[in-house]
Amino acid sequence: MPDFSCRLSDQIQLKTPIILASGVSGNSDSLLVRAAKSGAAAVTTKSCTLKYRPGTDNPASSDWGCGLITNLGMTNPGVDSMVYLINAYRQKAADSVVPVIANIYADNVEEFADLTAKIKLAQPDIVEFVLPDHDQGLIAEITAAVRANAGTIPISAKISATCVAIGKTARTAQDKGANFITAVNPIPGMLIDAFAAKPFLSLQSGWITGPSLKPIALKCISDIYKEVSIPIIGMGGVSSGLDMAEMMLAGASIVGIGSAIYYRGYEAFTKILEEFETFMNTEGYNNLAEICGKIWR
Amino acid sequence: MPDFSCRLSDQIQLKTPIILASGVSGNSDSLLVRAAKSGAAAVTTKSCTLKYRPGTDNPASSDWGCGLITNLGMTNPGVDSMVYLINAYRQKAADSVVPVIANIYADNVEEFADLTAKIKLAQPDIVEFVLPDHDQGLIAEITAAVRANAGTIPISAKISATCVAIGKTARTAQDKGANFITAVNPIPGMLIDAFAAKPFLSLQSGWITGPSLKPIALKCISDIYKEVSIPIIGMGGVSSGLDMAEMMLAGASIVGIGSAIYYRGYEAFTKILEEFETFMNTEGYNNLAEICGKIWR
Amino acid sequence: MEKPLFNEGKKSRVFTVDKVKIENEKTHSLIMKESMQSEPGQFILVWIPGMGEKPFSVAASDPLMITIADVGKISGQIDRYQPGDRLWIRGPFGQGYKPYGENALLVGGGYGASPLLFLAETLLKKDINVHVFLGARSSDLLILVDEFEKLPVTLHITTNDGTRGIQGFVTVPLEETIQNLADIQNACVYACGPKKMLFGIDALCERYGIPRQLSWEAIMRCGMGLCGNCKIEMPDTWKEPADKPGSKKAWLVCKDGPTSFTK
Amino acid sequence: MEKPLFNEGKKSRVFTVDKVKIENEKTHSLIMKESMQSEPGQFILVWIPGMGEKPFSVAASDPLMITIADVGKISGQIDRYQPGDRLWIRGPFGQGYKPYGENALLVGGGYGASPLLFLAETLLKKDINVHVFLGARSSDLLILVDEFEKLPVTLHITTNDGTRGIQGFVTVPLEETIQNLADIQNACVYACGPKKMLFGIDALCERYGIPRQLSWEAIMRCGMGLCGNCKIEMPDTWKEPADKPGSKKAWLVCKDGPTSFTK
Ligand SMILES: Cc1cc2nc3c(=O)[nH]c(=O)nc-3n(C[C@H](O)[C@H](O)[C@H](O)COP(=O)(O)OP(=O)(O)OC[C@H]3O[C@@H](n4cnc5c(N)ncnc54)[C@H](O)[C@@H]3O)c2cc1C
Ligand SMILES: Cc1cc2nc3c(=O)[nH]c(=O)nc-3n(C[C@H](O)[C@H](O)[C@H](O)COP(=O)(O)OP(=O)(O)OC[C@H]3O[C@@H](n4cnc5c(N)ncnc54)[C@H](O)[C@@H]3O)c2cc1C
Ligand SMILES: Cc1cc2nc3c(=O)[nH]c(=O)nc-3n(C[C@H](O)[C@H](O)[C@H](O)COP(=O)(O)O)c2cc1C
Ligand SMILES: Cc1cc2nc3c(=O)[nH]c(=O)nc-3n(C[C@H](O)[C@H](O)[C@H](O)COP(=O)(O)O)c2cc1C
Ligand code: FES
Ligand code: FES
Repeated sequence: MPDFSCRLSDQIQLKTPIILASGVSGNSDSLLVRAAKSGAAAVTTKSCTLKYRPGTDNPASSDWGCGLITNLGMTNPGVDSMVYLINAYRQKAADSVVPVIANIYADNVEEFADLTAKIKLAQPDIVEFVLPDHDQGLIAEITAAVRANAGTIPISAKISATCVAIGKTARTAQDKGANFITAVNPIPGMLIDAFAAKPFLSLQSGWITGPSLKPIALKCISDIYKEVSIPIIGMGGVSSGLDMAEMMLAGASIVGIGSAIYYRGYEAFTKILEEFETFMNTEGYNNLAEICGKIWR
Repeated sequence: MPDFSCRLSDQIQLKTPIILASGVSGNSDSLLVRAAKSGAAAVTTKSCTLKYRPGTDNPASSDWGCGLITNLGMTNPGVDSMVYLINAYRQKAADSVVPVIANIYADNVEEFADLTAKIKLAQPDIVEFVLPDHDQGLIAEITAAVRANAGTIPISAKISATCVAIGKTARTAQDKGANFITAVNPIPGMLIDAFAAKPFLSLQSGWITGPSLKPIALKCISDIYKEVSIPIIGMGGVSSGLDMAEMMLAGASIVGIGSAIYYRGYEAFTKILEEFETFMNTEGYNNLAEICGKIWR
Repeated sequence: MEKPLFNEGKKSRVFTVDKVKIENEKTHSLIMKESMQSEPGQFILVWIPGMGEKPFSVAASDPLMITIADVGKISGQIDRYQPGDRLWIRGPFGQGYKPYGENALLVGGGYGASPLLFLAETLLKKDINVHVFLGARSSDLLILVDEFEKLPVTLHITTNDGTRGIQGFVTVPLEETIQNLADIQNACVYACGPKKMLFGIDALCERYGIPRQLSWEAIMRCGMGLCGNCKIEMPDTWKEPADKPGSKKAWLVCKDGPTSFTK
Repeated sequence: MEKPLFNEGKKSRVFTVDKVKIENEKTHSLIMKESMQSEPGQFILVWIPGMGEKPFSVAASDPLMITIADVGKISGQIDRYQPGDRLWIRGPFGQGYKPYGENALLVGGGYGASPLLFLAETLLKKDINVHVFLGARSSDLLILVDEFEKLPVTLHITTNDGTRGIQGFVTVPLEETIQNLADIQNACVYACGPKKMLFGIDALCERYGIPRQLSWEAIMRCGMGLCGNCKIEMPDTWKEPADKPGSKKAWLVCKDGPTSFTK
């Protein structure tokens, strides 16, 4: 059996390379516990903002055939409650506890600084922050601010697939102190119902995740891998062990899943990992270092 | 039967609102004739550059399940041969001739100016030029240069789905004299074969077209429609009459198809139009103006 | 040679109302022109463009029927629908009831009875004995009584105010029937209604050790097992399946349910 | 409850060589461990990672077999493959031969014979009489002769240098056989080989008014009907179908073909 343990940093050791992406079940301590018990090697909370955000009316998501589209309107309880939620998760998970990645979202540098200081109270294992799409100056400032306020906690810059010059952005984040890159956040899209002559989602547009995002994510991860030396947390359309292998071959050190929970339930973690293990065995890989970024060697 | 004729401008009147997108069969006069005879209301040539480009090794494209991925390496005979090809198309098409849109591609303003002057010799009905992704200054300069050199020929700015602030870009193009917006050009992506541990395409990455592009394209066309007053030539994942309706509801005045020729053959033009006509009839639309942009009214 | 595109079956599609049937003052059923293959206990999402989307139980599948209590925005809008009107529906979603044993005890509270007619028909086809227990605050809030009367089932009706059937809670005739069962392990209670009622029925069933299938309600957002909004905590009596660790304290009505199984 | 993802069938997948069979000095067949459902005359795309991808005819489908003449980069690489080696294959693509009439005249030039064995077996199953005409420059370039000899077909062999069978072109015995046919409209010529040979055969068939199905070659890039690289102009004798206007002067081998039909 291949060696699946993954040392992301001195502080963080995961038992396997598959984790829960941000946003899916990430607003509930008991669902995070369920993800951990179902095989997630780490769990990520939903993006939290300074204040509570109520979210939108239905419909807020749909399976459109090639993937999913979602716009929940950034529902989240606000950073203070999120600190509470992370603590509750740790307590309820007890023996099953796995590292927690706290995801934060803001529009500007000050808010990011503030959020980091606040979320730090929960002592998450990683602080993940969502970068804007293309302003390199802002990207540098935000990363520096999160880095400064996170203290000894490692930070991961989450980058969207719509990001311009994604390799360069990741490089900027690395230069300003990011310990990891999380990629990708989904692409904007829209469903229209021709008979209703209306957009389907109540907020009109949403984000495209699942299978149709995979080739886009693989390209982004490749571009990032060529530019940075820090580990990449890869995600976007992974729903099988082969998808997972592809993402690691492109350069991801570990892989996150979100939409796969719709396609395969919480069992997705163990099923995907089993398939990945079969792949590693039949193809003769001994450990994760051998597969990570192999297509570029 | 609804009225399908479409006046794009004083000079250009199309018999129906479905045309051939750039790149598909666009390097061959006899294939353009075939498209015209198969029901394309206008045909677009493949992007041409100043000099001949030989293209890449195989594999250059694939059906990956949710759509297609292609990278033919911008194969084209160069602008001088393209002028010749357009003339040959007109001659061979004879009675079946439909307007021809000549697509040009360059890296910088000077080359775009040069290309426009050269392609003008073929007197195409529209000159379509491929804009860069996010430099608003460059976008303005390119559009102005193409406008200046195109003389009385209408010009259309083709915008990619990866374009940042796509509405603003379209607006800049309109302000600098674009008569139409063509949207969208596809999104970059990559297929990896896990067993081969290699990217599948010989150029590693390619462009994603077909069904999985549709929701992304609909969002882009919506964003553009809200910003401009000139007609939009919509494309990206249209392969049925309902897809066509959705794209027009979002704001497209006419619709282009590319990948649908793979999914449904050259018969795609008439089949999609028939389905669209059925939709228009059952939903009680009388003409194209009623459906264009309706979701925003 | 055309190629099949992809798996679009989960998208919302247009349904047209064929008939409207008044069940009581607040409740009516819409029978569509189209059908949708589904099992009793599964739900669908009904979208009213420009207004919103809500889950409803499948009350019949061929043609598709839904039974709706007018209590608010979406249900109030649907209440106005006439033959020829269109609704947008996606589904079916979730896990339905699984026919089990020789005797079936179906319990519905208020519009919670809506999936039970469909279930009764399915069970009868499998030669299972069916008892139906319908409860409501008052006679005018009972639904589907006429339909059940047409079927070869034993019907028990209760109202809190005694305006029809026995006065009291639906659990009274239910308990009696359970007590008279020859083989409790070969029977099953199928219930649908508000959370409080389900907890009550679950406790009763636990006392007698009778298998039960409960269909839960919750406020749904994504309907896809992703947002976590429909999460509930299952009763103590419920045994977490080995392949769903952590689900007892975080059970998703849209994905794990709406039907739970206890044996 | 897992959901089917999408239509991935057109992607390249791994095949493993089971047996290698030498056909002649320059040609050999690879028999895979896996099969691929396909019709004679369809083609597949074989990818050698890091090297390239080329089209080959399906020479048998269960298990999948390809017959390859070593003439260049990809074919030369495949030439070295041994049992256990892997290749990546997608397909099948294109339109195959359609069994027609009572008498079938199969004509193959060089490795062009590769799809004909599969075709002969398919026709024999439909009780069609099969004549096979194999031509090559010299005896050592002939392929599949042993296999055809095992089948109940009438075999005609020609070589330009007379080293085996009749000396001369394959068209000579073909023409003789056509002349002896009782009912020309109830027979069909199926040919596969270089463009020049196909033009020759088409002209011969036209003279006798016999239906024919020709399988064309071209340099392919996308294999999907999009790039236009495989476009050829069809012989004058070919009648453009009403539903494919413009296809006569711009016929796509990968999508309209590789097989053309003339009746
Ligand atoms: C799995 C599932 C199946 C369901 N099946 C059915 C069904 O078959 N038939 C049916 O009518 N409904 C059913 N519901 C409930 C339905 O989804 C809606 O919640 C209900 O129609 C109210 O929506 P609304 O927009 O009209 O009310 P809203 O405007 O959202 O609410 C208006 C008011 O009504 C109250 N209210 C909401 N729901 C109820 C309720 N169920 N009973 C009493 N008061 C309520 C709210 O608290 C609020 O005060 C089901 C729900 C779930 C989760
Ligand atoms: C529909 C279709 C079906 C085909 N089926 C088969 C098949 O069953 N078996 C098979 O062996 N090939 C078949 N081919 C041809 C095959 O696709 C390749 O073209 C051939 O194997 C040469 O590829 P290569 O990379 O080895 O040669 P390259 O390196 O591309 O070419 C090397 C040299 O060989 C020459 N050459 C290329 N092809 C041929 C040829 N066919 N005959 C003689 N010289 C040639 C080239 O002009 C060049 O000079 C088929 C082609 C098509 C379009
Ligand atoms: C329902 C849902 C909600 C999400 N919410 C967030 C979020 O709050 N913050 C964030 O950074 N990413 C969010 N994402 C994006 C995921 O973290 C992930 O980047 C994306 O879904 C791609 O992975 P997938 O294809 O496996 O779903 C969300 C995704 C989904 C499906
Ligand atoms: C094979 C192929 C080649 C293409 N080549 C070009 C090109 O040269 N220039 C260009 O502007 N767009 C090109 N495109 C993009 C199309 O014009 C169109 O924007 C895109 O395919 C989206 O439409 P579809 O989903 O209908 O294919 C190409 C698309 C395909 C599939
Ligand atoms: S409604 Fe979103 S998880 Fe159930
Ligand atoms: S190979 Fe591209 S059209 Fe045939």
